[in-house]
Amino acid sequence: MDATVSWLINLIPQMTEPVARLIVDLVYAGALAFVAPVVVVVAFTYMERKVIARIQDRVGPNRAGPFGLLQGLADAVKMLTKEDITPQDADRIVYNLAPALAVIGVILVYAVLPVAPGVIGADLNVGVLYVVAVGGIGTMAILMAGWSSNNKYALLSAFRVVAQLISYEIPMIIALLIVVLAAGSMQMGEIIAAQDVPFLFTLPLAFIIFLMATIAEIGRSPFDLLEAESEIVAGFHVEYSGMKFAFFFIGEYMHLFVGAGIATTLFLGGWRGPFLGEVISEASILGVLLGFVYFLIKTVFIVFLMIWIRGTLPRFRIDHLLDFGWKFLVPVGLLGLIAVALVLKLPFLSSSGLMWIGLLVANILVIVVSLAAVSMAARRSRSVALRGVVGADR
Amino acid sequence: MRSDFVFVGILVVVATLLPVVGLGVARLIRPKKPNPVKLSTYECGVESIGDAWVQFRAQYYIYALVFVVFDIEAVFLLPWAVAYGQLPLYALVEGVVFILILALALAYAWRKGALRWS
Amino acid sequence: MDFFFNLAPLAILVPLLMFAAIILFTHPNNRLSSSLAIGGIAFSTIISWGIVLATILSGEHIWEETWQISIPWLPAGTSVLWIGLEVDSLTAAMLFMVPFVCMLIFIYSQGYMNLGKPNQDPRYSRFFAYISLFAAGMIGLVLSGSLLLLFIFWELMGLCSYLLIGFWSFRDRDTEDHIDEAQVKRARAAALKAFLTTRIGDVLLFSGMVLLWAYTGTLNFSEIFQPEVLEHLAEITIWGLPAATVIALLVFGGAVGKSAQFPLHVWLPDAMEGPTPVSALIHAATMVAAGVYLVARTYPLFVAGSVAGDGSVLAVVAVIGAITAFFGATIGLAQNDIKRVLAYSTISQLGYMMMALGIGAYVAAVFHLLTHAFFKALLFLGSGSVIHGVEHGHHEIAHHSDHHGDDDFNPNDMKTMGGLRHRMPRTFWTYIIGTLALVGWLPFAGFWSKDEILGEAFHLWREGGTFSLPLWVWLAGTLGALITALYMGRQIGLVFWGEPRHGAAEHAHESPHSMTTPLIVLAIFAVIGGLANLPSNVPLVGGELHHFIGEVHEVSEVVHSEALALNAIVAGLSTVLAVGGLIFGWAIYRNYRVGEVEPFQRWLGPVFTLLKNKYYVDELYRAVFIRPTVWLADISFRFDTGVIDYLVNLVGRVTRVVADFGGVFDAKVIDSTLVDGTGKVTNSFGGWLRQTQTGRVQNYVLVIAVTVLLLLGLYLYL
Amino acid sequence: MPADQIVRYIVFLILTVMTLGGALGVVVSRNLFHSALFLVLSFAGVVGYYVLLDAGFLAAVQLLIYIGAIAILILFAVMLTRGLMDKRQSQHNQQWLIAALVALLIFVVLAVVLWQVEWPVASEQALASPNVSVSQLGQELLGPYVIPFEVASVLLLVALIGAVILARETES
Amino acid sequence: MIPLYWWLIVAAALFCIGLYAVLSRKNAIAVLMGIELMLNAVNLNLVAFWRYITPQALTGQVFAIFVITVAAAEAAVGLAIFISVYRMHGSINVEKLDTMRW
Repeated sequence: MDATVSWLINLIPQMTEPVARLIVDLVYAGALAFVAPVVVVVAFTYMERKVIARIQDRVGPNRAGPFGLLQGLADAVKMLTKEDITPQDADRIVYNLAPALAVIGVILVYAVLPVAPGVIGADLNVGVLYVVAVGGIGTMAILMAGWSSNNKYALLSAFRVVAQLISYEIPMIIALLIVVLAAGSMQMGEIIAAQDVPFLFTLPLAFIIFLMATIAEIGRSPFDLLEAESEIVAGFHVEYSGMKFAFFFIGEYMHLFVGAGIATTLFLGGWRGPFLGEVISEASILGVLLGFVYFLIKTVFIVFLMIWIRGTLPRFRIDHLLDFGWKFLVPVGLLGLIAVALVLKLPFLSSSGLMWIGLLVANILVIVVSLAAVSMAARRSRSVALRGVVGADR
Repeated sequence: MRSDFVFVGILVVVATLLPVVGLGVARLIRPKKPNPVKLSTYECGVESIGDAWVQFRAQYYIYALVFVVFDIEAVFLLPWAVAYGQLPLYALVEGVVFILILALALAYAWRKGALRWS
Repeated sequence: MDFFFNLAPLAILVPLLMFAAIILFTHPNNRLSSSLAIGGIAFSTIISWGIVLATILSGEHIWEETWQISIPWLPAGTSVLWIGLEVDSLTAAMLFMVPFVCMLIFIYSQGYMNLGKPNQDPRYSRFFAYISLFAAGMIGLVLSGSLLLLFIFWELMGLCSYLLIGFWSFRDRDTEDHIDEAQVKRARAAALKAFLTTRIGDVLLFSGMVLLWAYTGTLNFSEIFQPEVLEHLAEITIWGLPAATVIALLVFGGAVGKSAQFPLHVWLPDAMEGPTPVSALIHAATMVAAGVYLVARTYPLFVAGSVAGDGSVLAVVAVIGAITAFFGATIGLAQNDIKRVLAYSTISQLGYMMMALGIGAYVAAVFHLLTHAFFKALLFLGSGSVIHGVEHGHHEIAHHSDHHGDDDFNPNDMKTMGGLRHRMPRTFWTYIIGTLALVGWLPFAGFWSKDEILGEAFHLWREGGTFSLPLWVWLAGTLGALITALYMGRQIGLVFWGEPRHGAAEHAHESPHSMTTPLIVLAIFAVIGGLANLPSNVPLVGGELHHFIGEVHEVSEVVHSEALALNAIVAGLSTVLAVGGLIFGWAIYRNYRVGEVEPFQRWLGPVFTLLKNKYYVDELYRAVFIRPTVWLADISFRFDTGVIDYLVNLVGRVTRVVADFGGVFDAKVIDSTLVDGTGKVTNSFGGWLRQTQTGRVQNYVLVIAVTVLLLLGLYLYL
Repeated sequence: MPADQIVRYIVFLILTVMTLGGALGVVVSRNLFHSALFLVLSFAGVVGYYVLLDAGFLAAVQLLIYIGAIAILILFAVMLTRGLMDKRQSQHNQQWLIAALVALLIFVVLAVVLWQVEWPVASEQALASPNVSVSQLGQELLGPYVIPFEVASVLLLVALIGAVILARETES
Repeated sequence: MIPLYWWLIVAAALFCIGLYAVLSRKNAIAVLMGIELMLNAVNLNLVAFWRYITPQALTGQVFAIFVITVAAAEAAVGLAIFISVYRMHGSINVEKLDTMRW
């Protein structure tokens, strides 16, 4: 960003620094708000359909364009030209506001996503907290959508979704706490800088919790109760159609990408990778591009992981889902938090290498202990809920 | 001094344009042929009875309640986590006590069946 | 040695934790709950005794430099409210007694609440949780190093006393048929009364704290008691009085409420509605002791206030104490409820302590506080044992004759007992020891402590002049001692001698060991307790307590921290009175038969009625405080409606107020017509008053907002 | 006035319209759900204020707690108790007029006072570099405020227990 | 910089609007919203004072965090009470909740 600003000033000497910065900001914001949604949605719907199709032994989209590549574009055109219906009993203002809020809330998260060295909208010193806090806007949008449709199913679904979102926000926060504890900062840049060894390898527990919580937050299978057609028709947006429906759809895919991006940043070292910073300077254009490529590779990998999970696991029942969040992820997360805090203060782990190993051992210990505890409980109790958690139905 | 939040402000403004533009474009090209059936509430084709006034269960509220408590926990624990490296050993004890008290809250809610979806 | 001092916070925290543990987790398991409570308090006792030992061993050192810790509780800008703990020898003296007596009471409660029996109390675990909290409150109060923390624990005890006095006011669906409706009502009323009455004192105490904070900027004892701070306080004046005087008076107000001194003593006898172990807790080890302890703790403030205000504050303390001592004892003479007699006895004994404090003999006061705690706990637990036994007897006959017709049977009524000395021998013997200690027979504990107070008064009178204050104090004390002996004689005569006056007494059994063992332990202390502070002319052991706590506070000419020699005149006189009174009371009451007119009633006539009705203080309060309040509210509400009608009523009411005043001392008039009249009048005006109480929060908040507005305006434009 | 200052003033005015407008909406709206949404708007305005005051952490906390949690809680409660109030009926009680008067008067008095007082504002230099470090905040919380910090957790525990007991449907 | 008293007056206005809601609304939940507005006004004051008077010390921010905590606890318990009252009385009209009347 800074480099672009100075380049701009060099280009047009009359330009003052604030103005140049404003222009750069505007361009980047425009890219996030207008270009990113189109690219993300088109690319990931295609990817998702193809991957799922492979898993289910099908071909997937293959009509529009070569290999069905233009399928996403065709969908977009369809959405744009669909009639937009507002039910007569709906609360019009709130009804129209909801999809807008849903998509704005997601776009705002992108502001703190470091996609390449030096390329980040705002490296806030409360970055991690910001990610969680802005997520609340989406929750609000869902409640508004559900309520304003004046439809029993929509409202019921909104309630369920919100219950799910808030239930998984807690494990997510705990996972983030573990990361912040290890990195000593909430700033995205500093968290990346702290990952000489990616946190995936030192804090696997946090990564697993974060990944599951993120999937649940996005509302994807196996946590896709909001779309459980057989139970609540189609979720809180049952009454929405056309472009307004599209916004919820866009929001979901934007969320998918940013969730994966945040996971990349927090656990996979973000844009860091081989050669970068050693052979190629992070400030050079090549360095930025390389960083962006590393970031994309890692993020797409995580998205792939999520699609994979969707393709293989069946959907949770709502009580299992909530139990899994509250009675498994939260206690385990808290345990992990305490364990990490303990390891960080152990005097004999003063060198960083030993510290990484200590953290890894502590994490694995917590995972093993909690899995053992759950399977023991499942064996002992006849509770269906707990069996669901460990898959001990066999 | 330029705040880091300036970009967030700009993004809010720009992002608001997206739905405005999107809906505006759609409004130009989409058809508009309303009829009463289309405008009625969709409930699997069954005529909907009454308002959407279903009596909801307090269970939802209790989940929200536990959530609020843990959210605030995060507000206290985040500064703790950030400052942890600079703090002496007792921060560990204080933090663990804090977490344990909240774990107690969770345990209570759990035992009282507040987290049971029945 | 610092080892035990550093453990001091645990002495508070462990019972507190037990409370939390019982309430949150273990309450379904009764045995575990009570074991936890007892374990907690036992742990506290061990630590406390460790602290006592450490204090004794550190000798002179502790007087110069007390052990303390303090932490900033609420930093608000530049001013910080500190809380902390402090241990000096006064604290240590209290710590010897408080947790130990509490522990014995806990053990006793296990039997009293019928653990594991079919008639076990339905809220057994909760009871133990509450008393744990109560004990934590008292231990915390004793250990507090600042007035702020002391106040926090003070209020905690206020809450606990409310919960415990009203312990039997609950309704339980499962046990509905066991619950006596009238009992529920009485318990509720008593709990409320205790809470509200002590609240008056608490408000005074709190005002005192606020003033103290305003003038000194600190509430830590060690800082307040610096000579320069006290001088500073003595120099400032509030409404013409030295600040030290005003603050000391306000603090004393708190002590009056908590220690049930006249005129705020009314709650204490009613507090007997709680289970008996609670009465023992409140009357012996904790609640009422807190008031006396508060005065002893903040004694330098009283001294400073007295020096600055010509001895006024301590004189007030002495006068209130003397009045209470005499007044409480006389009422005790005419009560029939076994526990009420003891309650009035407690009021009277607390009066002794206050009066000792008032004449400067604060070591004697603390000494009496300690010995009294042991023998009064013994007496209360003994009475509980008696009631328990009689109740069992009652159940037995109800079971045999298979009828429930005798529902108005009152197990507390002494007149239905009799002859219990053979049926409950352990209770009997320990009770007798307690009685002798209370009455002040040589060599029981009460003799030494009471005698020291009287000796001090006598000594001061000899120095101070013929009609000086100490004379009256001594007279009140000596007369009180006689009356104490009389009512205790009456009590043991009625309870343990004679023939059983009711089937229940006939079928009474000795209580289980968990109840009688604490009695025996307490009895030992009631016998030997005096050893702690024998007169100074006893070789080797004389005046120990004086050495120990005498120099906690800076010596001034008002305070007598030197031990006195035994004064033969005083000791002789009070011994004669005690022996004579007790034997006399016992002799005339032991063969009392049901239905007979009591001997005292025969001799005292209307005075007896007056005593029986507790000097009509409750009725007086109703007439003087409650009715005018109603009346004032009434004026403001009904100002524009029915003025004439109202005026007519007004005349009538004024007449009645006047008549009440006259009638208060004329038993017959009050008794027959006016008490009922008062009730009716109160009722009807209450009906009017309730119209201002809309019950709507928003109306109240509006009033608050308007008041804020007015105050703001007043503040800005005046 | 430099450009960024002008922007500050404009943003302040916009936020004021949001905050106070939202607050008025809460009071005036007949529909309780709309009231709650207006409340969210007002909270959002306060978030902006915090950003403008350089309290980034608090802004995020406000967003997280008030909009993300308390508002949700209120909306849930609104829906759980819905259908009680006849929307045609007045949503205000009989004392609304006097209440409005009192509120207005208090505001006027406060505003006059606040306007007249000479505030002991810090030096230019200090104003230019406020302390915004989260780490400092953490050290503060675990230093002088460590007892309130722990008490907060107890408060939350107690609140949770109380609220769960109250809100739980008693099993029949 | 925007003058300090602007902030304070805005906070006062927010407080008074909240106060009006508390005083005049019939629905208990609306009353609670009023209280939340008032608490927000208080927080705004705290933060404004921090920023303008003691920008180096963090006291104002710390207090704001505690106020938020208390506000959340209050909202949670308050709403739970309303739900419980609603279940028992079928109404959360503040005017009808006067069983505490003498």
